[in-house]
Amino acid sequence: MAETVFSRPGALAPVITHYCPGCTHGIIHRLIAEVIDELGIRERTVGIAPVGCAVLAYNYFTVDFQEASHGRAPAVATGIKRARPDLIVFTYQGDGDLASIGMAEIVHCANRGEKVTVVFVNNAIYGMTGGQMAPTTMPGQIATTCPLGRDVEQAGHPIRIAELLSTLRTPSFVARAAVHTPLYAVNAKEMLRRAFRYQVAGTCFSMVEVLSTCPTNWGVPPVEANRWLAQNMMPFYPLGVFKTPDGADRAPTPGAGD
Amino acid sequence: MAETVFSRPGALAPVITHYCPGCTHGIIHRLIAEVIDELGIRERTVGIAPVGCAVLAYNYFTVDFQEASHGRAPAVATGIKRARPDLIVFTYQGDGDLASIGMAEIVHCANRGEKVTVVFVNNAIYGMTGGQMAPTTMPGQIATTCPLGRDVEQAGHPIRIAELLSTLRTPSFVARAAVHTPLYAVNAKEMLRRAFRYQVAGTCFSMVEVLSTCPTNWGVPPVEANRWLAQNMMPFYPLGVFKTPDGADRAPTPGAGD
Amino acid sequence: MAKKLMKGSEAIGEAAVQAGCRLFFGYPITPQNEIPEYMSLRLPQVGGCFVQAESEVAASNMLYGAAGTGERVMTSSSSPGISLMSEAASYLAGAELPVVIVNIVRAGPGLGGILPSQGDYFQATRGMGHGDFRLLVLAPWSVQEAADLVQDAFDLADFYRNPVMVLGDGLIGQMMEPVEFSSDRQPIKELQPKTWAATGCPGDRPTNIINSLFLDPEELERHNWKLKAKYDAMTRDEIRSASYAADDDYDVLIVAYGTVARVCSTAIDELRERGVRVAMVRPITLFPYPYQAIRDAALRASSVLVVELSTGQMIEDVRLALEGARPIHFHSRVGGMLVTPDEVIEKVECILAGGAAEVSHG
Amino acid sequence: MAKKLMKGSEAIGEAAVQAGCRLFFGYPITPQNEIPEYMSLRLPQVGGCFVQAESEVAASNMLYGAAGTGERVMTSSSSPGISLMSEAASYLAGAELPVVIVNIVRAGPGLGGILPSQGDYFQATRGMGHGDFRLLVLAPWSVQEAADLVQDAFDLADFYRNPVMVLGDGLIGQMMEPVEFSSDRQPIKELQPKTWAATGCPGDRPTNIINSLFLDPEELERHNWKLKAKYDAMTRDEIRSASYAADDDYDVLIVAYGTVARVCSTAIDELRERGVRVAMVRPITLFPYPYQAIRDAALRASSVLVVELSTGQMIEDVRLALEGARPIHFHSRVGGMLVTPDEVIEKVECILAGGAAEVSHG
Amino acid sequence: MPRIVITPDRCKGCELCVDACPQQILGMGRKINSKGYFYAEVVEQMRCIGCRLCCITCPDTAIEMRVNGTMYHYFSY
Amino acid sequence: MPRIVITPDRCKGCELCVDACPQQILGMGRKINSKGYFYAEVVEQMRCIGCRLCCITCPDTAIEMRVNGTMYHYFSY
Amino acid sequence: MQNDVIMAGFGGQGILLIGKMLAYAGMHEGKEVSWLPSYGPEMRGGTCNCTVVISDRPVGSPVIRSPRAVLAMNLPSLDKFERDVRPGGLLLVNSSLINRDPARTDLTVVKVPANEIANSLGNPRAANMVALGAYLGATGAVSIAEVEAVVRETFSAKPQLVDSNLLALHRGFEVGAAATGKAVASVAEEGS
Amino acid sequence: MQNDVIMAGFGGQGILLIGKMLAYAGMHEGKEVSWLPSYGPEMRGGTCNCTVVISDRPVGSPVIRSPRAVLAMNLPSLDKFERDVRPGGLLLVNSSLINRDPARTDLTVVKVPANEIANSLGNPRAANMVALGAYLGATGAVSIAEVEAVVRETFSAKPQLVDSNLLALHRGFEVGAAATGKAVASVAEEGS
Ligand SMILES: Cc1ncc(C[n+]2csc(CCOP(=O)(O)OP(=O)(O)O)c2C)c(N)n1
Ligand SMILES: Cc1ncc(C[n+]2csc(CCOP(=O)(O)OP(=O)(O)O)c2C)c(N)n1
Ligand code: SF4
Ligand code: SF4
Ligand code: SF4
Ligand code: SF4
Ligand code: SF4
Ligand code: SF4
Ligand SMILES: [Mg+2]
Ligand SMILES: [Mg+2]
Repeated sequence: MAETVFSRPGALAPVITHYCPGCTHGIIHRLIAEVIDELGIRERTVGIAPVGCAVLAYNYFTVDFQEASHGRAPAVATGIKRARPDLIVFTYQGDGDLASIGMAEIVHCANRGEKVTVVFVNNAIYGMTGGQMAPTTMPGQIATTCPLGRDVEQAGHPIRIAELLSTLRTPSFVARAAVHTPLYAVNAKEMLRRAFRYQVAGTCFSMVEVLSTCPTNWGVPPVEANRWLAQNMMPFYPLGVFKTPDGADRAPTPGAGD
Repeated sequence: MAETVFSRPGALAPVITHYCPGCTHGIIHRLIAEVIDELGIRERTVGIAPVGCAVLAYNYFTVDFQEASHGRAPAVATGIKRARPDLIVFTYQGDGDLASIGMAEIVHCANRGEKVTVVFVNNAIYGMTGGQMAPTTMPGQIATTCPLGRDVEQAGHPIRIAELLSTLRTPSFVARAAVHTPLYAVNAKEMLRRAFRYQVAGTCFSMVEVLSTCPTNWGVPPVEANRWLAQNMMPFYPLGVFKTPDGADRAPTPGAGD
Repeated sequence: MAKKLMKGSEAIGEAAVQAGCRLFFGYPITPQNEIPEYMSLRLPQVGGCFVQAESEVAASNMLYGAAGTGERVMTSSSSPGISLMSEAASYLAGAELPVVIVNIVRAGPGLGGILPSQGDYFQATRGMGHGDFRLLVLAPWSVQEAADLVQDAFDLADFYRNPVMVLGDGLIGQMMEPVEFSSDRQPIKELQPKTWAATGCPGDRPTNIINSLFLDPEELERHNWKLKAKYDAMTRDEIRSASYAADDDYDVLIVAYGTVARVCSTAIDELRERGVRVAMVRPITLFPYPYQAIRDAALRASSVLVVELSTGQMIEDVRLALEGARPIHFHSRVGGMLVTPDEVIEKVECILAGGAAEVSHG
Repeated sequence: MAKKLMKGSEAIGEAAVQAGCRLFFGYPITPQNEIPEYMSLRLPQVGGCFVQAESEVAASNMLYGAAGTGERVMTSSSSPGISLMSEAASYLAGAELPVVIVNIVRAGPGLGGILPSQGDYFQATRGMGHGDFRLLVLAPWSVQEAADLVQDAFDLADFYRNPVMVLGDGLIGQMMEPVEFSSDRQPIKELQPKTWAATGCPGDRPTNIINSLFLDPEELERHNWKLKAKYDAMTRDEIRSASYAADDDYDVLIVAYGTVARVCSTAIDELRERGVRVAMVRPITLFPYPYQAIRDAALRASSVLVVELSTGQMIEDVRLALEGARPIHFHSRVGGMLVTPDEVIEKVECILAGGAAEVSHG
Repeated sequence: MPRIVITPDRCKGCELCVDACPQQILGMGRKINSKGYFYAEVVEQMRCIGCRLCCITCPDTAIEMRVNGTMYHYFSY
Repeated sequence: MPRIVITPDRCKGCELCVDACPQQILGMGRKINSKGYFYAEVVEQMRCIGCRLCCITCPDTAIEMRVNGTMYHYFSY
Repeated sequence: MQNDVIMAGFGGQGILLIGKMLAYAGMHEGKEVSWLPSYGPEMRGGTCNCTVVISDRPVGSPVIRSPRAVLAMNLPSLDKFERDVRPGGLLLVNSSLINRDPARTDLTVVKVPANEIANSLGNPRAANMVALGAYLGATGAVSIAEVEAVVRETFSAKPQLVDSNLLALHRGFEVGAAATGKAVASVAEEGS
Repeated sequence: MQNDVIMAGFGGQGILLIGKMLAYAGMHEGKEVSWLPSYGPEMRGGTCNCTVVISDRPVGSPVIRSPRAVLAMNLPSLDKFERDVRPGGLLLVNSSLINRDPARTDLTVVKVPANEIANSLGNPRAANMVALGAYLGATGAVSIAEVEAVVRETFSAKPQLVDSNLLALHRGFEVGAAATGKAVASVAEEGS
């Protein structure tokens, strides 16, 4: 008998997402769902959807969900986890959501050491609202609110969230991964697995920043978008583990890729 | 004829402040005023008062002022500087103001590279509201909202703002100083001087974090408060220049003093 | 339990604990710091959890998350902090989450001052956030009533799945009065288990989703009317007001709420002693507003006096109640100044002497 | 200048530029993204500056800072983002700063949806933030009027030193209509130099301080009454409304604002063609509200119909205007659903056939 | 023997799987699915090495893999 | 010769100057100023070395220093 | 007199553009006009539509629930809007992509093989212009001369496209003009 | 019957404490009570005050603009509140720290050398208790026995302080009782 060795994980709902063709949001969803399945925590997991393209994430997982207001998912997660420490709580947030409007919430959630898991999808753009500049938009990259390309003199350089959170003294797990090729996705899953495991063990706050694409608003076909990510984002956003709760930190590398 | 070699600087108003006896807010005010005098920029400087014990700072300087809402001084500064790049704009903010509610605003102001100067007064407590825990409160330190002492398991570790801002890629000047002895105050003034000079030259964003005391809410006499600062805060908040716009950065030292 | 002398802020905190509140999220702001301070000490004693949020924005969203698990949760703040909760208030109402929000109002606008005010009446009863929604608003006039209403607030919030606001001022927060907590308090509404809470999805049940997004406008329209139906139900079932000295006849009816009504009661006592016929209706729920009670009471008087600590907010509701049926006079102090009994007495005497009404195009 | 076909959002942006606005602070939110996007391209062309703020909280405080220098400044957002500006709105009013805030309202509460709504009426006219203050609120019904009102908004803001809100909806923002900008527009008010601005303190003049804090309650009380006097002046001098088909006699008076009034005008045309006598008053300023104009117009009718995209907000102001003088009927769609001319026609016919009024205890 | 199954109606035609397959045995078909997308197809099932890279890369879980017998994987996943 | 001038009404009696003076020539007086504070006084003006540490440390600019003739400072300030 | 039309089709078919052109031409002719795109969640779905109103009087409602005309460039659009056309109104159907007949019998139906005509003119992207022409031919909402001017202006940066677009416009116009009045015009054969 | 009093002094003088004790005792006696501290900007100024109301009926306004009694523990308090006392009311003055005579002549003035008495009892911090005692002696607002119980409870953790505080309370009581009724009591001499 044929055995199915790869198929939709149980924590992923059998629906078709609204994501654009080739948008890597879908891959990240599946990786999370697989990890939830593997850890056997589906029935006690609560996810938090952001305001962003993933706003409908609550339709795509077979776990209970809360829909947060824009940027505040870490605060919502804090509320849930403090109320019910037995639940496994994760947020799923875009770069506008987490790195712009939600900066205070993510920094403080991490700093309090809330035992939640944050999946941070960095696609260098505001996807849902139609392609405005994000804090993570690359220098020179065109967006609808920087029609001549991001001018670092006016808008500053992109923000590296993983590095930023790694400076906090409170123990945590902070990593950056990517999903633009399957092998990178394998690594991303490993990072997500570690992130959730730390939560299951009650150890610490965990965040995985995942570099992602937005073919639609970048204005390129999906395959090209993956290449653009590798060529433009990865040098500035180095992958790896930035911080672990046991202190075996990889020192943040400001200036790396500058 | 006797020459006056030390007296109130012109940028400081000849009024008596409402600060408690021995509160080092007063020293920091004077240092700023002296720097303004020395640089000859009084008539084109606009200060921004925070919500915090320094809320009345607008009464204490002879420069135009704006009173910001709690935590938003960096946004107000951005507005002023973008409207009138010829003005010299500085904010004066406490640790509740800047590091708690205003976290998003300070990070983004620094990251955009707004050419303003931020004076960040870290006294490890909410002074004005009567001694609640601040993000910078030391582990074990008693405050009215952590009556048994700050529990790092619940509230996390103190946040080191200078280190955090130093990870940003956008060029800036970031330093930490203290004023608990006159010689440290001399150094603090040098940091402030550099910070304002960078702005006058139009180079970059600048921030000086100044360790300060709150004898009233720490519950100790002023002289003892100074010693407490040296013994408890300085090991965790190392002094120095963390970042300069020309890249001669001192690497942030996460873990220093842990 | 025996009577205890308690600060209003502490009584509010204790009442919440007694009502089963185990989570408090807040951010310091004068004049209500004693509430979070009390909770930071008290909640751990009962196995609960206090979190000092990084801001009111964060506090109100923590509230959202915690309420979504079905636990009883509360936050408190004062005017500027409440403004920062506006977006969350709208989300809470949209997602139908039961929470209790305490606003110890201070004088505004802006940074204003920290002394008592009733300047947030419009915000509390109408405009706290975007979209069509309402908070149920309770306004105590004493520390005991604050404690009672806070407990009721949790029941009402749960019953209607709607945020409930307790609106006080610095006097309520700061003063001490005797308080008694009954040891066998029963919920004032029949409450259902919170099967809607997002606490992990066992087996095959459809997932529970805490949400205010409805991309389909027809669905959102239905949702809006569903919310409206709840507000109508509140209007039918939850209106509360009290009257003072209204058993006897009166010529002037005073309408005032909160601590201002206390001041008016003193004025009424003195006026009655002098033989002046005056009474008061005191709204306890500000939304739903006791329009009918006020109208009925007003029709027994020849004129109405609204007293509030604002330049004129609740007076609009009194106008809506009366629709011109009686002339309406107005007295107020603002900016942290307080109305005194003497002022009220003088105003009533001036009315009886034929002083012109502020509003009288009826 | 010649007529140009412009999107409402772009016309709003261009109108601001023509009115001398050189600074725009904003944060993306549907359905008004075209305003910041337009400004990000346009302002640098005229030596101005566009800043994409990290949030609406930050945007509104940047607005505060920039307004404090005396420059003309604007922000725009949509409902949830506007809620996040509540605290700043109160500060802006308290510090008497002239700014223009555009709210392209979407359906709420919470995240709601992105389609048109008028659910933020209460917030705009009453409760946007804590404390006693008011925004001057302008509600255009066409792209041309949006452009005109935005320009007027800057003059009114400067004249009164008060925030002015332009309240539109997704239709105003998204549709294209012909727009004409006059090449020699004059300010509609006589404006004084902004000697209060904080732009550096030369010589010995007292420092200029942009501030809303008044620790002395007597001072804060004076400040509150000073603000109130401004709102009274607006009420005296700035009320605007338009009437439609009111030259002829009518039995039913419709009250509606914004794009909903457009829909009603179509219904009125059709009804008039059928000989049904119906007219409309359209408030253009929502605060100050045209109570008198509505009352006068209503007294010529036998009943009044309020049409709005909310479960019932502006209707309160109509009730305040009428104080029971005429029965008030209500028609609304919410959640992003739109009122159609047919619905209005049907409702009017039902009224004339003797349908019961929603509000009629006059 | 690994077998790749693509569900046409889940496919959005992004071509990421085509790009990912080391054996280059996936391709875009010429038929349109119910959502209006040209969808991916397995061109040469026989040459499939069961690496699962196509499955892993598909953002829409349109690809499943079935195997007869035991299968060892190159990477833990 | 440096001369230290303390304005009693500006002094809040915090004692920071007393603590700071390397010559230990400042002390708290026994008189109360108009704000109700015991204020600092120069006890032995003669031994003052003009280091300005007291001036620098005073949070309330209650201390001025006057000098006859030229004065070199130990530190730039 | 008021003309109003909902134009609907796939995202890439240039529907919003021809709607704007129509509105521009109306404005140049001195008429009152409004153009309203659909926005909102459906935007992403790949279909889009816009409503154009051209009137002698100020435009009332810019939202038209029962338009005098609908131009359906693809099947989903026909499915969605057929029922909304005002009784006696006009239904323009892009017969190149729509292979079913409209169900309603109370309308003037004009079938235009827009893609085929455009292809035959060597400019496959001009199907939208054919459709616009057909609408003009069937309604006379604005004069074709004004629209021509707008076309010239629109493509002023790419002059090589002007002629084929004008041609497409005219071919559409002919189809529309010829078909109007007939209950179900069978110009499909003629046109291709 | 209502008694109300504003008690005012420096921050460290224990004013708020004796106010609370008074309120507690009133409550235990079955009366309605309220205690209201001043808060706000003046808090920092170093002075503080509280208002206590004790009544047979529910307390109306907890803010008393014209109190029946004022207890001034230092000069700024006398300066601030002297004018507010209700005509015919009671003014208690801590003559240890206040060296001027009250200006008003329509009041019952009781001078209590509270600090001196407390010092003489070997507990300088009990000046507030002396003052409270004097207030009780002068008004009988609540019975001294109830207050004694409250004192015992308050200092239950520090039993060594109970006696000296009770003594202070009684010495104050005697001064207050002795002085009442006289226009200006000159008990200063007697007391010390
Ligand atoms: C308070 C508030 N501000 C703005 C918005 C509009 N908004 C919705 S999503 C979004 C940003 C989405 O970008 P990102 O977080 O990067 O997610 P992505 O769509 O790229 O996945 C914004 C600004 C909102 N809904 N609420
Ligand atoms: C929105 C808002 N939240 C809270 C407050 C209350 N508040 C005033 S100052 C302050 C904190 C002061 O602490 P810090 O910034 O450290 O300054 P410090 O007084 O210690 O100098 C707070 C929470 C406020 N005014 N506004
Ligand atoms: S807009 Fe961008 S981020 Fe959003 S679903 Fe489409 S491709 Fe993905
Ligand atoms: S409370 Fe603390 S920070 Fe504030 S003035 Fe007093 S000592 Fe300084
Ligand atoms: S499993 Fe590997 S070889 Fe087989 S089709 Fe997929 S990518 Fe190609
Ligand atoms: S990766 Fe998935 S969605 Fe994309 S073409 Fe292949 S099967 Fe289709
Ligand atoms: S100048 Fe130096 S030596 Fe002189 S008094 Fe001051 S600290 Fe002492
Ligand atoms: S440092 Fe200044 S305020 Fe403090 S005691 Fe000395 S002179 Fe007085
Ligand atoms: Mg993004
Ligand atoms: Mg502080």
